[in-house]
Amino acid sequence: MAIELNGKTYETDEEGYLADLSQWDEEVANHMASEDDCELGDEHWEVINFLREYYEEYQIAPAVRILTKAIGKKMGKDKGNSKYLYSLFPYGPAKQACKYGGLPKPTGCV
Amino acid sequence: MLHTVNKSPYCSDSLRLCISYAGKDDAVLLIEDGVYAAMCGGNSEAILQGAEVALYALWPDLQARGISEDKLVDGLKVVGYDGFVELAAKHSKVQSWL
Amino acid sequence: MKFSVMVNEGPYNHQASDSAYHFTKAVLQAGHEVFRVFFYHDGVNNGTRLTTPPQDDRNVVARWSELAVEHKVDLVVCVAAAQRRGIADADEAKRNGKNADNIAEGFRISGLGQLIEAGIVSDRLVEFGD
Amino acid sequence: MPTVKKMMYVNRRAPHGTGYALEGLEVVLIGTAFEQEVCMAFIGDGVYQIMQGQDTRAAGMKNFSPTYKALGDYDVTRLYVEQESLSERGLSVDDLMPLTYEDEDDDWAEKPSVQVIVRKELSQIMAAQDVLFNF
Repeated sequence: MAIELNGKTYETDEEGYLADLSQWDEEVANHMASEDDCELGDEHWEVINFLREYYEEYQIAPAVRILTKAIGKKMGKDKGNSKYLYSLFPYGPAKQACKYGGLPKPTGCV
Repeated sequence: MLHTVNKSPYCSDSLRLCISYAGKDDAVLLIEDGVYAAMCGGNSEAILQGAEVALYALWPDLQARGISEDKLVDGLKVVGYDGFVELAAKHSKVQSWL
Repeated sequence: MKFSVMVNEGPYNHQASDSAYHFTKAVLQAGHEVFRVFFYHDGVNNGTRLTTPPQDDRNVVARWSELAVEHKVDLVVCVAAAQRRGIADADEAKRNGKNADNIAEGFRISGLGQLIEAGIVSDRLVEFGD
Repeated sequence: MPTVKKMMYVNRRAPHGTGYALEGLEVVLIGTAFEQEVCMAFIGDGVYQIMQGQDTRAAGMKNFSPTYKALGDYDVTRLYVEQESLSERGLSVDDLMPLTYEDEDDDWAEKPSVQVIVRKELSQIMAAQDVLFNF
């Protein structure tokens, strides 16, 4: 499967995750979100950018509880809770935000 | 604690490490290629001689490797898998020196 | 007493799977319970039904399957390790867009949490590997 | 599962030649969801796992060494490194990554996670555990 966008081809897997993470850009993120009937606003981008920075530094996507803790520390308690994150990413912040953010697909562990 | 060692003492430091970690109430069980350490006359005998722990070797693995009972170092006991289970049950935990 | 066993190597190259099998059987024979056998690292390769050893050798995979069927032993293959090495059940194959699955009878694919749970719930965890 | 057990992850292998270290680290991270009392031990070649300056780009493999820096976030705060293993390999604590955690009970002060201790001491800590995982 693939996404065709602005003359570029982005290969994806069955669930729409990018095959080549280095291809990621904001356009493809917006496109993937729109496919899920989701429009990415500043609040979504705050989380996506945080995830991308976390991944850049540690080479893993953080577990949801680590994500909420870290977001709370950085952006305040009103955002550092799973209710807020699920309101932004109803399919689950780990899955959905990682997909839009160009992070690897969670293996489905635990 | 029960310790298991599954490597020949001639290719790995597992046995040496295991013996230096084992406390005096512990037991060490040699399995797989670890049973080569049970043969007398080799350099590994010195490692075992310094050990205060109870020493065991798994007989199916000894037999598979042609190590007969008369070639074993002194003080070493031979057990089967039933004995392995008994040792694991008797000690509070098992450390596998893989 | 409740035992769990961890297997870290695949069949035939390393004795670990054989040792783990004989140990698990001995645990059952002694009247203890086997809570789970967890396959990790290359140990996930014990869970493919495509294994076809020569007739004059033991069938490591079939032996584990028999244990699962006869004694209801829970054989769990780690999903993350299995994905890396191409071990899949029907769900995993579908999720990852593969056209075949190969999990052997009696094995199931699940997460690493199953290993930690085994460590918490069992009285003894015994590890076999390289 | 109300029980809290003392669990030690024993790391005795170098990081890139085999996959044990990477997959071992994955167990540690996933395991934190169960809120047990965990620690890690680095013995023998295991000390190479947390050596500074690992760069796998030219080797074409995933570099998971930065992931050890996330252990503090996951509340894995006790990383015991065996002194004898460091010495045998001509290493000192300065060759290791400066891994830290923030201490919740001390106004989130940043503290080192790595503790270099001698074998005798580490063997006592090992003996006090309930479950040992080896990778």
